[in-house]
Amino acid sequence: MSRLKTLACNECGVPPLGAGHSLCQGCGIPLVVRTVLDSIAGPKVVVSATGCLEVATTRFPTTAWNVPWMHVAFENSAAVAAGAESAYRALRRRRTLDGDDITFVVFAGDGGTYDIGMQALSGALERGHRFIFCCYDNEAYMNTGVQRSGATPFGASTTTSPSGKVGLGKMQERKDMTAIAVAHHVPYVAQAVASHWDDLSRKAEKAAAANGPAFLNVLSDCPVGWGHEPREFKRILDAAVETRFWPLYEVDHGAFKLTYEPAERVPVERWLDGQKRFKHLLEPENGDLVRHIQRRIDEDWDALVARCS
Amino acid sequence: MSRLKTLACNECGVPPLGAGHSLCQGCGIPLVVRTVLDSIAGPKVVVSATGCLEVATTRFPTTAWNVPWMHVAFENSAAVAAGAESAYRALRRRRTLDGDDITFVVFAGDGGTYDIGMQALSGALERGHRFIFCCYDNEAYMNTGVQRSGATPFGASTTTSPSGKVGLGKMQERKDMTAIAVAHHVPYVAQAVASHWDDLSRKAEKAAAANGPAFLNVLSDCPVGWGHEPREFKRILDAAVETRFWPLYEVDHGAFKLTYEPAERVPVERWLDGQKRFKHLLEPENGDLVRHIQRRIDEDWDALVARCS
Amino acid sequence: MKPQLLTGGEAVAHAMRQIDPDVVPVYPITPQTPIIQVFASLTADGRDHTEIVNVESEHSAMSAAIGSALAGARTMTATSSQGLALMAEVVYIAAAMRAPIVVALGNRALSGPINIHCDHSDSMLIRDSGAIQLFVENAQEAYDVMLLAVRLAEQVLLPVFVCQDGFTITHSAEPVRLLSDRKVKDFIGEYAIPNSFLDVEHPTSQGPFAMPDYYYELRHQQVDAMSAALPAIDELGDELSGLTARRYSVVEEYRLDGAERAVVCLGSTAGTVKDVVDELRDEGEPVGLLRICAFRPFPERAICAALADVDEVIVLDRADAPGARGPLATEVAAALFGSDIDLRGHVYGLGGRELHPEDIRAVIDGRSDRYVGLRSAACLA
Amino acid sequence: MKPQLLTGGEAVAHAMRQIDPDVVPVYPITPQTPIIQVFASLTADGRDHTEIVNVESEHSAMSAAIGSALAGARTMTATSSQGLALMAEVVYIAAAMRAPIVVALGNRALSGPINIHCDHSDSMLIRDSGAIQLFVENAQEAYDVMLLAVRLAEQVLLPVFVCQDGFTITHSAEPVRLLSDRKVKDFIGEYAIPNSFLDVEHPTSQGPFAMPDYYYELRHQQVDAMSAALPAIDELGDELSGLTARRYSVVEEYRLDGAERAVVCLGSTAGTVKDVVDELRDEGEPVGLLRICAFRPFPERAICAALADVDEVIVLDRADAPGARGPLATEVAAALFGSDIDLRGHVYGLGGRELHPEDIRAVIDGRSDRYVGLRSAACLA
Amino acid sequence: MPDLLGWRELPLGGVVEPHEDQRPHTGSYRTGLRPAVDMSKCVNCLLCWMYCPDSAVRQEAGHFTHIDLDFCKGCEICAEICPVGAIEMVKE
Amino acid sequence: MPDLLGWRELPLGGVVEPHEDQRPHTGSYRTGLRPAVDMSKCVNCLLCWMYCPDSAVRQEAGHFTHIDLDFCKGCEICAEICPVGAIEMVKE
Amino acid sequence: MIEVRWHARASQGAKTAAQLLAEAMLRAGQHVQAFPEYGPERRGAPMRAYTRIDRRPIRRHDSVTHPDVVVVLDPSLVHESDVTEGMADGGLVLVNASTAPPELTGRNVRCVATRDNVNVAMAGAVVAALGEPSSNDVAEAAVALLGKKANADVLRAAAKEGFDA
Amino acid sequence: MIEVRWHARASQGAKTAAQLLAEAMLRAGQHVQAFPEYGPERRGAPMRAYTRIDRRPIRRHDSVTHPDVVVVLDPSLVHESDVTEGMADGGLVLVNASTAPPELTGRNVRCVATRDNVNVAMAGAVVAALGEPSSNDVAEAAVALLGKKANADVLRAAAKEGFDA
Ligand SMILES: Cc1ncc(C[n+]2csc(CCOP(=O)(O)OP(=O)(O)O)c2C)c(N)n1
Ligand SMILES: Cc1ncc(C[n+]2csc(CCOP(=O)(O)OP(=O)(O)O)c2C)c(N)n1
Ligand code: SF4
Ligand code: SF4
Ligand code: SF4
Ligand code: SF4
Ligand code: SF4
Ligand code: SF4
Ligand SMILES: [Mg+2]
Ligand SMILES: [Mg+2]
Repeated sequence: MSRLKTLACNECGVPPLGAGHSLCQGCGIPLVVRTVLDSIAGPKVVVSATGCLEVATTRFPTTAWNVPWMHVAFENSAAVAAGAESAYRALRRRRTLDGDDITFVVFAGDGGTYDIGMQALSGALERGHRFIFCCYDNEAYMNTGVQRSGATPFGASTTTSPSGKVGLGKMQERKDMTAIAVAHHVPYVAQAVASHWDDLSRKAEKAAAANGPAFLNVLSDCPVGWGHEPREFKRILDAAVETRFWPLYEVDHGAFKLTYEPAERVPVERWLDGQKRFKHLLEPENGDLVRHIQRRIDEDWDALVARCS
Repeated sequence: MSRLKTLACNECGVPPLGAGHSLCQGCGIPLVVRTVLDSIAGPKVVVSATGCLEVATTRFPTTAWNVPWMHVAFENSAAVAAGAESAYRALRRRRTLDGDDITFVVFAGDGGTYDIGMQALSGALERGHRFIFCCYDNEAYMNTGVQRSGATPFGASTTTSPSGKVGLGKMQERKDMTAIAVAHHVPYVAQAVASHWDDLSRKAEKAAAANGPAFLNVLSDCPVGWGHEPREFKRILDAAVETRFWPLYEVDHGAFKLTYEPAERVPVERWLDGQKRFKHLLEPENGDLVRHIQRRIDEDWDALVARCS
Repeated sequence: MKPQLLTGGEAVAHAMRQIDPDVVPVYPITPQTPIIQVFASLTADGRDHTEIVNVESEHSAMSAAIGSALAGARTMTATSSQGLALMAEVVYIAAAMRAPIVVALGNRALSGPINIHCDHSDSMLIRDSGAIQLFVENAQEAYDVMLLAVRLAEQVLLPVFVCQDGFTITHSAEPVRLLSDRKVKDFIGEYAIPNSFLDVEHPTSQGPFAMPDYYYELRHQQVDAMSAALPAIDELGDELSGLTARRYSVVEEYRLDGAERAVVCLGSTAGTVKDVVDELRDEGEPVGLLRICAFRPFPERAICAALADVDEVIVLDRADAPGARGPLATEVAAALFGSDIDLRGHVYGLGGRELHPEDIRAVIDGRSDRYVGLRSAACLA
Repeated sequence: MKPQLLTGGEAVAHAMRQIDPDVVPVYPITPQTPIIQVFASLTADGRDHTEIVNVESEHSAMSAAIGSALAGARTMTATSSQGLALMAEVVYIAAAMRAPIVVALGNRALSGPINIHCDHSDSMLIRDSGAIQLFVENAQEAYDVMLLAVRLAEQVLLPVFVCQDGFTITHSAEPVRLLSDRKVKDFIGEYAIPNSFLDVEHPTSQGPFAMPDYYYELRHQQVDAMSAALPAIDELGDELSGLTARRYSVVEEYRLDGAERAVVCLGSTAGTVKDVVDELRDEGEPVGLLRICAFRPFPERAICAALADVDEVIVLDRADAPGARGPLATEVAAALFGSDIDLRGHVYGLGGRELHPEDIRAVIDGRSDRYVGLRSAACLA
Repeated sequence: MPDLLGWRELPLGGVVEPHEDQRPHTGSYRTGLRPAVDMSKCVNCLLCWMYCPDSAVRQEAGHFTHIDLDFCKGCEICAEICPVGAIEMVKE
Repeated sequence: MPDLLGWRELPLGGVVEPHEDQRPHTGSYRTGLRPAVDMSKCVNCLLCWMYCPDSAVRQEAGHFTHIDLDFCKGCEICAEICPVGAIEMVKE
Repeated sequence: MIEVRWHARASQGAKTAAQLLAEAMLRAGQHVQAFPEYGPERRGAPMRAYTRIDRRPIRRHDSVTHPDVVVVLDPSLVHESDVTEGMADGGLVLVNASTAPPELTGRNVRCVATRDNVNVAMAGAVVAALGEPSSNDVAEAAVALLGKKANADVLRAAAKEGFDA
Repeated sequence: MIEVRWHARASQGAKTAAQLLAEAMLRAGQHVQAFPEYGPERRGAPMRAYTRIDRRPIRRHDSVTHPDVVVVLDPSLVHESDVTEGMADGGLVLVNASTAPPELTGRNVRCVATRDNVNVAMAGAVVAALGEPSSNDVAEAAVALLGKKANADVLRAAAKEGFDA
């Protein structure tokens, strides 16, 4: 448990994201934010994309942030951070700014990462800015009322991919953003989950140490959008990992590594079960869809394991 | 040579991109366009991004295109094609449109693909539209006067990454767009080169047959921007392949395959030589840079060969 | 049909279901979301066969809409605020390429700061784009004008934005009478455009490059189309009136007969102003209202005619332009230039700031600041 | 210094080299390219240490500029046309976040159709954004006003666009006198903003969410800043005059003394108009010119004062708004509302259409169409 | 209720500084249950501190101190996560 | 020089139909050299047809016919590519 | 015109309650308007909604500042803010509680203790307080509006419970 | 004011020639303006550039329609279009050719056959034709403008060649 003490110590009594925000009861996002930020020693500044995190933490004239924080728009958080980081480098070179090294961290939802924020992110990765882009991936546009995103998994019902008399939820596969980030050949990329905070913390540390862009893709639950009680969050997120729907791995300078290996192959129903968005999938007539999902998981897992060896 | 006759036959005397455009003497783009389109039997429609191809082929009130062609803007060619393809599916389903199956092809430069067009492309790939996105990659923004793009290779001098008393050309690595497309897990992705028309033609055929999005990344020379005589084009493009700077490969439903294997390891100088944009690299004092480039090529090649086996 | 309790957003979603467009490329944003969600759920329940394209940004939504509309498919989309700002570049091009796309706009203030409530800054951003903009007063009109917009867009070949105030209309439930599906189908007719991109037998190049020798002339086609749109709105309005018994025109004159003072405004505020006008008339004050329904094309002549006899015009702008006057007041002033009418412009309601009847009274009475409801000093919440 | 032969683009690049900004995030587009290319080559030759960020789109260029400017770095960028349209959403936010970014704009017509030549439609697109826009007449002024813009931006804390006509100024070589590097450094001074994002000791949250209770007031800060900008332009102009012996103000009055007719316009056209005014004056015609230098903030008072004694005002708009009047004519009309001046608005020069002295004569004489130089029927090339 | 400020009094550009005391008391979001800690059971693992979405669990120098009910929204996560069952949700 | 059309005469939205005869004759881009084909050597491989950036090499039913000098820009690519040396660049 | 203001916590169904009342009144031939107040607040945060009812078409589009009736779905809200703000002295306050909270002393308070389907029950209570339409009307409005998501009989029971309370 | 129009093929250096002439004139104390015409055309396509020269500051910003001097860098252009368009009858045409093309019969044509650094040489020829400034001035202007890219002596020689031709 000494890692937790270190985190507590990094926080020095002032949580980077403090109390008094209006995120929902039991929202998964703050855990991601605090784990990442608390794992980084030294000063850090945060850029947020529009989304639940931003809207709910900075209602003027209040703020829940105790570290420097900036929001400009939905699609440009990577560009804003790139600008700030460039300013930092320029001012450092010109010796007009001193103090400890600053870490730049972006938090964006899956919408602000996989979809509308993708291009700014890709450009920033190519240019090699030294910053951490952390996606809190709750698999839909939650802030605007649970619409489908590129991260929404196959079959999930959202308000724009609703299940209904003929609709069966989203009929496309999830965009594999972690793989896309890896294909950018940046120093550090990792996939993590809010419920394995220690794994996430280690990854955040490595990301902060990387000499260039780092990308963290963190699955984070949304009790409202997924349709479960807040207290279920750990059971459900852990199921994502155990069923291999969401493998925990990292790619450090191109080297793949599983950072957690589920003991046994758990059927995907364990993950689908207990989330309203998947309810229709578990109806007997939709067995084919579940089998399809399971097959994709198995294939992807095998491909990942192959790259990890 | 029978493939060439087939292509000639597909063209039926009317080249899809006809004579009378104002692309430069010896520009590599038309070869890419015609090889791809001539390899597709049946009707096809083309969407172009802003760039040399668009600007130089459709000066109002003339057009060099003999197939339906549309241009809307620089960054959205994939979205425009997605819209047209959706219209096609909708009208087919509603049975208000008949005739042979239409193939949708986008041509965009590297700027309109790797950089400003990346997000629209990524979204279209995720949604699974049935179309071919073909990037003619001439490694810079040529239309606006040879500025650096995400595709500009390390060390190349451009007007926004000029070599000079202190400048050494672009100091970032090239974005690996082919790998990024592969990470989207679409049915077909291939990397090709304008000078290997037969290889490109085979790939275009497969792309057209794919049941979903296909991405072709085709290296295409620009005598103006690269700084060489037009007649040198084949020597230079072939050198990109032989030096393994630009491996020819495809990824068919996830299966990697080298479609051409250079006989021996040719040093990268063979590729750099004869192009003004690389001239400064070949100065003795910049040997380190060339060695760096060679090392990256070797590493990437090994990684690619590993995935192909 | 009996009135149903529907929000403006829902009413528009029902209109879309009845119009049954071929393609709807769309990206979510508050307060447009109820439109697309209700429409998606109607689709998921199988009532409709529209191809919904859940694009990855509004820039792509409008781009895909152009590709689709010019490929021969009836195409609609919906957006608000930042979404419109992000697609603005392509809205101009849609107009230039003469793509008859109908857009449901839930008006919302532009960032920054980010805010989700109503003002008209988003509409104002595209006022030079060549797109038509029709503002509605309530949920019923949002429904009606969606139907009219389809005809109008396809007749004059320009994109048409149906602008409804975010939240105030999109999220307010009011009694709305829908037409029967059959009547809607008959009214809107079949989709047809002059050149389909998918016509492989007659290939066309669309969206060419224009040098100074032709740009001006090509761009002028839109000026011409806008001129044609003015009478078209009134004609189509009359035709629709035949089905609904409600009136549609480029402007609405409310109690302007004998009015000495007239308020001019857009959108839902007109409803509140009408209440105030009635009150003041009851009190003997000769006050009237001119609601501008078509903001683009701007109905200059109708405005001048309607206001010819008033002494004072009070323009309410739900948008401002830092460093200049409110956009609506500017245009009304230019329209009335040379008359001897007095004109006052007021800005109000930015970012969802409420405008109550008493505020309107103060404005009319001349007791209000140029910026209505703006706090310059602290006050108790 | 002796005059050098420089294009407007080169002149601005030299100004940038002398200003030596900390960060320049930028994306290429014709006709802005000479600015960034010359600047990049100066950097590559080691004359400058600016961090050039070659972003992947203009949306990111402006976004990165905000991040940089608010992080305490002097930040500039440059764009044109589609580039400005794509970053428009973020320009509003830059103004709201009070980021003092200086932007060199090479004015170019907006698509569609796509065209690379000059008109002012791009500037007009952001006229409500809260950004300052200063139009220049020639390469020399482009250089001078870049220096002024830095001071202005950092004084009133708004983005400042220095607008030069694409090609006509960006690519025309003219004699330009540069100031010495030292004088420039002294004139512009050090960069300072009230709250740096990188001040980890005093953390701030920048860009919060505003509900209807605060949006209006926050947005109003920009109105206030714009008011402050008007006198600031004149003051800084005077200070710069001290170094250059050239004049800068929010408007330029040219031979308005005793003028019965006055042309009003923006940008490089003013030079051609001056020649015509001189000719007409020589012929005994009392004609003058009012060049609007600051389009935002719009110098209403200066305009009214300058035109108080003329009988007729002729506004030349190098942009149009299909379905409405030209934007500049609209604003001038609103400014002069209530006067008994006659006012005519003409549109000209869209997409690079030339405007020759004889065209201007025809306009002044009343022999020209509302759309100057527009071909309504075929004619020989 | 705090005063609403006029535009002249607002920070430039809407920049906000953190003031813990001005933050909304989100404890009111709780819908009937609140966490109660049995300090005698607590082993100071800090898991509740880490997991609390509302930063309502307070620690000092690595030691659990208390739950700030002004901000706790009653999500039950701490109770669920506590390895020794030291936290129980009780009726308000 | 063709007439310049007025706005009323222009196709709606600037849509253009392909008219080979209205295309600019880019043969004038040549700077002194033009390709000359020795038909006796030509083996009809069509490589020149494929590679010509200006679609200036004409074929019929898979047989090389001629080079259209109205459009050939003289880039020398065909001469370079011809496997049997049938194409030579000659002074104009 | 009668103006009703609803106080609740986000996701307690105040928006639906406001619409339900409007729906019932619409069925009874009245003109209506119903709308919530929106913010960035999430599940559990205090929020408001409004219903307007009139014999004539409702044209105004501003929020309700002087309600005739205030309905409080969650009594704890009474401690946090003045739910009677802007209400005339004689205005009616309906609270979902068994006893009137002390903050409301001096007000015309009616307590309606309900547990399930609070919003439906409270809408029923408002209808009862306004004296029209019938308990049946509000029950059927509830089924029309919510029938897809909840059991019709349960809804009818809730409406009746509130009406009769 | 003297207005010069340059006809050339894209990448033949007409833009530079126009600037070079302006630079030489600027050095001689004149006011100048030099600008090319831009299009989507590429290497090899016909294009134009302009130089204006005046004793007074040049303020107009329109293109040159009535040139006093026309310079043709590539004689083949004469077949494609009327290079004398808009020029008054007495205007001077300088052609880079050894004999005047038949299209220009009846015009005041001066032939200046140059091969290398055509643009520099033709600028020299224009200066000579205008009678000012000196051959030296244009040579130094060429070095100032192009010295980075080309050998100074070669440039001087080209300027002189044109001037003397
Ligand atoms: C250009 C633009 N389009 C749309 C929106 C509306 N919008 C704001 S947040 C959001 C969804 C955010 O989703 P995500 O990034 O996954 O974050 P989450 O809400 O899940 O936290 C949307 C669609 C916007 N603000 N700007
Ligand atoms: C939004 C926007 N930004 C910039 C431009 C200017 N622009 C047009 S084409 C182009 C470069 C195109 O580069 P690429 O895609 O590589 O094609 P190429 O020119 O090489 O054919 C640029 C920067 C534009 N048209 N639109
Ligand atoms: S909607 Fe979901 S992601 Fe957003 S604050 Fe609520 S729980 Fe968190
Ligand atoms: S600049 Fe390069 S890519 Fe563009 S037309 Fe010329 S040769 Fe082709
Ligand atoms: S119940 Fe939830 S909000 Fe309250 S202390 Fe526990 S974890 Fe935090
Ligand atoms: S989780 Fe339980 S044991 Fe651990 S610190 Fe919290 S109360 Fe103590
Ligand atoms: S020289 Fe070039 S343009 Fe001419 S025919 Fe040969 S390949 Fe084609
Ligand atoms: S490349 Fe040579 S051999 Fe082949 S078709 Fe052409 S001319 Fe004949
Ligand atoms: Mg999300
Ligand atoms: Mg390119």
